[in-house]
Amino acid sequence: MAEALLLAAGLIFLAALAGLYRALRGPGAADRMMAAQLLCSGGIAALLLLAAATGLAGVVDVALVLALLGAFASVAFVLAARGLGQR
Amino acid sequence: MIFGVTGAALVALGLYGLVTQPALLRKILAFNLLGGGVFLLFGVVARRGAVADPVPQALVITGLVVAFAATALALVLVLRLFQITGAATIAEDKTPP
Amino acid sequence: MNLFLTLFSGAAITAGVAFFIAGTVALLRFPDPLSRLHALTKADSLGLGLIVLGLLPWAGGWLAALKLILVWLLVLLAGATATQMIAEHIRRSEPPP
Amino acid sequence: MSLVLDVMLALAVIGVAGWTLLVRGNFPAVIGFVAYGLLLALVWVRLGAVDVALTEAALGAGATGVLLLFAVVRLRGGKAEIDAATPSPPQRVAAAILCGVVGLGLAVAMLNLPDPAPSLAAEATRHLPLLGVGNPITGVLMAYRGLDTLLEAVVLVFAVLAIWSMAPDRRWGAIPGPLFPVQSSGPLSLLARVLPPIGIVVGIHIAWVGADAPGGKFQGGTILAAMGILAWVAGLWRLPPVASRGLRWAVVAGPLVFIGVGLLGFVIADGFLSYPPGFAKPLILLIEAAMTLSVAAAIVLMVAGPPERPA
Repeated sequence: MAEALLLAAGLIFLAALAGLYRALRGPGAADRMMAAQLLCSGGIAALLLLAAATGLAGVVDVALVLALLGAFASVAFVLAARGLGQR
Repeated sequence: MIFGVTGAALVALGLYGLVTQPALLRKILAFNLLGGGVFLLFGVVARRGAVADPVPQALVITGLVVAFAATALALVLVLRLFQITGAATIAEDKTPP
Repeated sequence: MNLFLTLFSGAAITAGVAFFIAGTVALLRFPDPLSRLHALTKADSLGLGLIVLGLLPWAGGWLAALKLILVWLLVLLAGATATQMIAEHIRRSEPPP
Repeated sequence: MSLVLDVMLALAVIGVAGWTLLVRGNFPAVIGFVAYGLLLALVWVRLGAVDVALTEAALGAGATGVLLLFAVVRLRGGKAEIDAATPSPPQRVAAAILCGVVGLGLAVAMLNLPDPAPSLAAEATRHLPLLGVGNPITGVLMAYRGLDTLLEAVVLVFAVLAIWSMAPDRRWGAIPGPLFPVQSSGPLSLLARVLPPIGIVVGIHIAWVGADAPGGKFQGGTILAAMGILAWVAGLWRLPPVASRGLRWAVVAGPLVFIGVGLLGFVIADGFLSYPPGFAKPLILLIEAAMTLSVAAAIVLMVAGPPERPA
């Protein structure tokens, strides 16, 4: 059971890495933002699977924090690309 | 033990970036990479006993927060330098002030 | 009952993983940023949803299951917002094809 | 299978770190650095240190990303001087060799550490029931090494003061950070209206649960700070001027309560920062609550930067 979950976590992580590799090389800033977002949601999925596989306390909280702040990082990227606020 | 070697590699990468990167912002980024590597070494050492040793982990948590404070201060100093001299790097000062 | 649950969650997680991989393939193959963005967000939100669905029976208690669903809903909210903002950014920075 | 996962994770962390160093342009480098923080949080979960993973995730995604992005936006330009200061290839090769040797030495040291791993885990967990705290890391942070945590709380206050001291004299007491236009509609204003309430509940939950499970004041404070920054960036919350009493009290509340309870130790227990046997947990929770507030305020002020705009 745990092995299967770890396998699933590994596959998702591999998918997120492949996306990360391609998108980080991508020319536009938008590609890189997508990479960060994909890595964030892939990381959350892998964490949830790890939580179920290892039963460590608090791992779901880490996923919760990532879910909460992942959006925040992407928003910050877009704002930065647009030039933040006026002086 | 993989993460022990990872920590060492991160320290090497961070040090390289710190030494060769001309732009100050990139130096600060490299310094944080270095910090991450050192904390990773703490984590690996903490993990070696039968049960995880809480003392190094507590030190790493404190370290992470202080590293953030140091990064914030360093960035403000770089911004001030940029506002005054218009340069985001510490080149040898060829022109007298 | 237990066998059915195992089969159910196995199928759900496998489907979830498949969607993640589909999302990544979309990111690699699609020509223009907007279509990539569209496919990417759809795939990983749905992928995560299926994985959460698959993990619900093993979450241990109703509260833990609710927390998993909360994580998924947050990712949906976050994904939607970030995607729209990135799309805005793409629209503004590049002329429409 | 877990070995394969660890190797992939390790290679990913080193790859992203290398990419962050070598990529042209500050903006992609910062995105790479945030990805690096995310991967480190995963590594910490694999190492079983969930408290540290929480801190890394909260700080990396929440506060450090925004801080660096502010700097990147304001540091545009200055290209000419950077090229002049770029070291020549032979220097770079020499630096690479030096760093390689340092890394190798560390790796060798890590591979043959002393065999009976010296560990304080036993002592730490033995005294936990006396404190009424379940999480050994909170026990270490608040009781065994309470002085460290107190000094660190003071360091945060000093960092905020140092950042404020960078302001020009005529701007002293003004409002820190740039002005963000109010986002009347659109995705950002939706997020800034929906996320903070959830974030505040999650932040307080994580600060509260820290007594018995992974969590604590630093992680909770960082999440609250991130929500504050989100509301500020979306123009929904105006930062108070630096001179405002409330703001200053919020920043120093944590250390003051910590010192107060420490001094109380002389009276009701046997020394500075020691807790009376039966009464430790309420005191610890009191300190944690005040510290969560101060950490959140300090992080928001550090991200906002020195005072810039007149009140």
